[in-house]
Amino acid sequence: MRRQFPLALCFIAGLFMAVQYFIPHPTVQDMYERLLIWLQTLLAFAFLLGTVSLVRVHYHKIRHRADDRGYSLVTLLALCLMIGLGFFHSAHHAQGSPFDRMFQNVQVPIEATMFSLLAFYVASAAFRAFRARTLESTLLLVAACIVMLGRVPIGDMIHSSIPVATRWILEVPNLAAKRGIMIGVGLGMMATSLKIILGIERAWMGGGD
Amino acid sequence: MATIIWTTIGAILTLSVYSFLYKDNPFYKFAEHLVVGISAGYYLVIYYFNFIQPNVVAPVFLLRIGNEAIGLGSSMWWLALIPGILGLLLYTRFFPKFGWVGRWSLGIYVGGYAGLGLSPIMQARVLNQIGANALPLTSITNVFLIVGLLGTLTYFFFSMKHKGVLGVLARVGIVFLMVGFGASFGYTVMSRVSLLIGRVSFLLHDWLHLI
Amino acid sequence: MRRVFHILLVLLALIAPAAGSLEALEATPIIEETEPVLLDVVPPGPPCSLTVRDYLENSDFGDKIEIEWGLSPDDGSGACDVTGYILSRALAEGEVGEVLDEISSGVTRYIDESVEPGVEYYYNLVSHDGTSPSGRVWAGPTAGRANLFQWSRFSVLVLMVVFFAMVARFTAVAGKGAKLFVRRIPGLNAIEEAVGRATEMGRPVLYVPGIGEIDNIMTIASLNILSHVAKITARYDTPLIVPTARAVVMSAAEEVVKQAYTEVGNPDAYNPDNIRYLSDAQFAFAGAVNGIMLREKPAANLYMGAFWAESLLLAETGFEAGAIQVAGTAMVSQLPFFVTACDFTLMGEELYAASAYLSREPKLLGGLKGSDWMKVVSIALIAAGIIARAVGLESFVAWFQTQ
Amino acid sequence: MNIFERFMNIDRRWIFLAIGIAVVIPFFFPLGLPISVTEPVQNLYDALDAIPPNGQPLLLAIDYAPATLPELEPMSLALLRHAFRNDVNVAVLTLHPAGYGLAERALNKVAEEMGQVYGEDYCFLGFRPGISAVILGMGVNIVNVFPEDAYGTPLNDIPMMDGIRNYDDIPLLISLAGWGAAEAWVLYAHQPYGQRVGAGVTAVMATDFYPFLDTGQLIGLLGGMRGAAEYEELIDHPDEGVRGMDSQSSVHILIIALIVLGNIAYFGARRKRRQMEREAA
Repeated sequence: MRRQFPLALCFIAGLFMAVQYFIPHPTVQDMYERLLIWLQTLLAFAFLLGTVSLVRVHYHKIRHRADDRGYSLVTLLALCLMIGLGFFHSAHHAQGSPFDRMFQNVQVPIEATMFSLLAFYVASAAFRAFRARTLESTLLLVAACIVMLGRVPIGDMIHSSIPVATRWILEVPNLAAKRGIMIGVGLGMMATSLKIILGIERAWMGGGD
Repeated sequence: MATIIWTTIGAILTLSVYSFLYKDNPFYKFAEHLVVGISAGYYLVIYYFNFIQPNVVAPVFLLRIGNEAIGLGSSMWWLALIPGILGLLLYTRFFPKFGWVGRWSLGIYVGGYAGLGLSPIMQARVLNQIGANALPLTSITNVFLIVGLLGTLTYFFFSMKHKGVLGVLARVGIVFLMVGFGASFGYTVMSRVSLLIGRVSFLLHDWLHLI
Repeated sequence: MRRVFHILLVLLALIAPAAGSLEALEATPIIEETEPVLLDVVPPGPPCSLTVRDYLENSDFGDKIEIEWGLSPDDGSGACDVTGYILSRALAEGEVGEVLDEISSGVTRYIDESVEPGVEYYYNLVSHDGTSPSGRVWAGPTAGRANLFQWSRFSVLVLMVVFFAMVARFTAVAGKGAKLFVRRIPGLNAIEEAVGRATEMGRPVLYVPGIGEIDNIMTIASLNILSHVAKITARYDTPLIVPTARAVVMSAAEEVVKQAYTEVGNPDAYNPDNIRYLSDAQFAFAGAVNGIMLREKPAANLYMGAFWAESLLLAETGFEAGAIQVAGTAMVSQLPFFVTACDFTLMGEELYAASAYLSREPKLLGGLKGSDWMKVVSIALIAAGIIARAVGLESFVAWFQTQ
Repeated sequence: MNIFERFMNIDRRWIFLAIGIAVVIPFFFPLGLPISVTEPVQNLYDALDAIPPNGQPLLLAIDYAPATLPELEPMSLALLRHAFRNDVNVAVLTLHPAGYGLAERALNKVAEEMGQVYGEDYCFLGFRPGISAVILGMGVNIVNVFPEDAYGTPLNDIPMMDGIRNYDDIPLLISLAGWGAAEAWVLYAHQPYGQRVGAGVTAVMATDFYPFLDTGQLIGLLGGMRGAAEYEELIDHPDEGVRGMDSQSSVHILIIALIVLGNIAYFGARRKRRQMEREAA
């Protein structure tokens, strides 16, 4: 029951989902429809599980008086605030409600800005770390510079051949290379899925008995 | 007025994150931890009202699936309960004694998703790509595409030593890969710069109304 | 006479829409009364045959019925005035039922995609010349039957079975202890050289296993490589620092390193303080690792596993600090940064290959070898496709490029 | 330490400052350089343009999260403007929970601007978790996945969704995403159901989608802010995307200059060092 049963369920669910693709019969397709809803539900519950874990981590930090417990408190209070606004405010998530305002004016700016930091880091790395030390990295950097120029309006102005070269890079060498990677990664994904279904790969079960 | 205040809050948080460029500081850390809590709360509420409520709670308590009402008399009403129960089983992991029960749900979940992906991946990522690359040898471009793909696949072939013809093909593969990565590099830089432009536009346009 | 008739027709065509718009303002029934005068009173010949059958060519859910008919003698020949056909469907014999569709002239086949599986339908068809319909031809009953196999996807099944058979076979063979050949990955030499140089310089080795979770296959591959690296550092007594971004990855890394030190016979050299959990937050983690690079000055930085945007920050600081850097990831979007800022990079599948090569684990080897030979099959299919296209066998490519 | 090494060791905060300046200046002194339209963008435009008005809806999946907002939101706005201008109905949904607020924000903005009526011209189905399960489920029947819209109205009571059962009734689907969602639509909507799929993705991902474009698995592609700018040009409604292009030009020039300078300094320093070593020997 502890190890074999979940493996069997995994095998049955996986096999059914794989095989139904080839069977248009309604009996199979009706079951398939139902199972799709189950999978969605499980994903939703698994997500909520993540929230519970988050609360546990920060609660422990506060209880054990970790150095940065003040920040953990910020996280937990923010979480409670959002849940409060979402569940107990009259118009819980319509546009313009406090719940939506918090999202649009707190979450959106912070997340959007975090990734824009990378523009600065790319620039500094461009100066200090991107080196054409080998034939490979030289090719890479030259192609990169052509594409960078070819995709901005000023590239068209400098020379009309730059956008043409950019297009060629994207549609020929880039296409061939990415197609190769796509096939390789696709095969890897399928092999992993197969091993999961067959119970060879069982990391998802975690440790213990 | 309310909008101005809210936009200012957004602007201050934006600047707090940028303060990280100077060095790590409490403002940045505050924003970082704040967003973890806010987003977790936001997602929780959205998950509940967009999915759990209409697709899980409503079918069980209001007894309908989609637009089809299913009364208690319907022979299938209990089926609507199963996904909810399986979902709740996942939470047994918080009780060490019954933690293993959660694996039943996990098994269906992991296996189901693994099975779903197989054929579409085979078709979309493998067969269609192979078919599209079986090109007539009538133009230089086609020859480039065929040789390029052949080289790339050879480079990622591990069952033989890269010697002789294989070695040459693998070298060709590397050249194609590097030009391809160059394109990714250029595009990634473009991406990051766009994000910065978006934030600057927010500060100058939406907040300060300078432009 | 004929010309006058044509002029009247054209006039009618011009007036009709105008009449429609007038009608919207105020009904003017005058035009309608004149209509019958213009009718072509001779109806066209009816379609000469009508057959219906369950749609079979592309295996279906049972919701399709295929209808075929012979052209009316006045369609394309004879009076040549057939403008189209009207197809209707009914549930009982002899009834006209609902109009399904109007089909233009010259067409002889229609697929009704709106039937309920298993329900019997009767079809009837008339041809018309724009004014009067022909006699009706009838057919039926027939029902849509669900198929048990979708033949259009046959090629997918075949190639999938071939692939899975190879994966399963290689896994089984490796499990029995047979030696499967995997070529040595050049990146592994680079890792050993880097560790060697750190030993010479008496400085530590930094190993970052990415910021992926423990269930990420890149993280798992990384832990296998970590075990190899730990064995070398244990032998030379070189400090090994492993910063992690996930608590679970940290405990896994502890296990791996401790075991490696024990296996080599130098368990005393294992320092648990060097396996560190820094932060779950991406940039905070990158910042903390950069701090280690600047303070503890490792001579070799190894980045193996799942990396996102932080790759750039790590590689830049490491380069700046003058360390030898070897990276390995299957995150394609991060590879360019590693390639340009590191001395050597394991690209994509090379990471998994290195992990399988070192660990010799059957399940890793099985997947790797299966994928390998499937690539050979792919190349063969491309070659076959090129040849098939050259000799005009387009259908061969279409066979496996299906929906 | 020779001159090259000293040059390379400047505090990187000076570089940060230079980037900041390069972004800000074009906002105040725009050049307004012309933006040429590339094929993948034109193809998406043509596909949307060919949808008959007031009939079967365009399905727009706003799957992005705040982190990629500046690249993808201009696409949403441009696509919605194009659809509404042509009287094409639009049904919006999202596979990312954060997409909920972002979809609403884009949709309400454009709908208000162009006087569209909820339920008749557009509707918002909301968010569903499960990616592949959601996409495949919609192939069978959209009502299975979305029994009601985001505001609790049963789908069958929404006039524009009348007679819309599954992908057979959707002439075009466009996914805007900064993560795997766009590929998931190709894999699970195009591959099994033949749905015509277009995508708008971040520039980071754009190059990886060229194999799908080549095979027609994707009928069109908008890559990053530049893709949005091209679309804005096509619909003759310049906005965020077009406005950002001058800054994009200046920063790209700066970064290329930094790469070239950095390499000159690096190789210069290396040659100098070797020279000195040789002299010492």
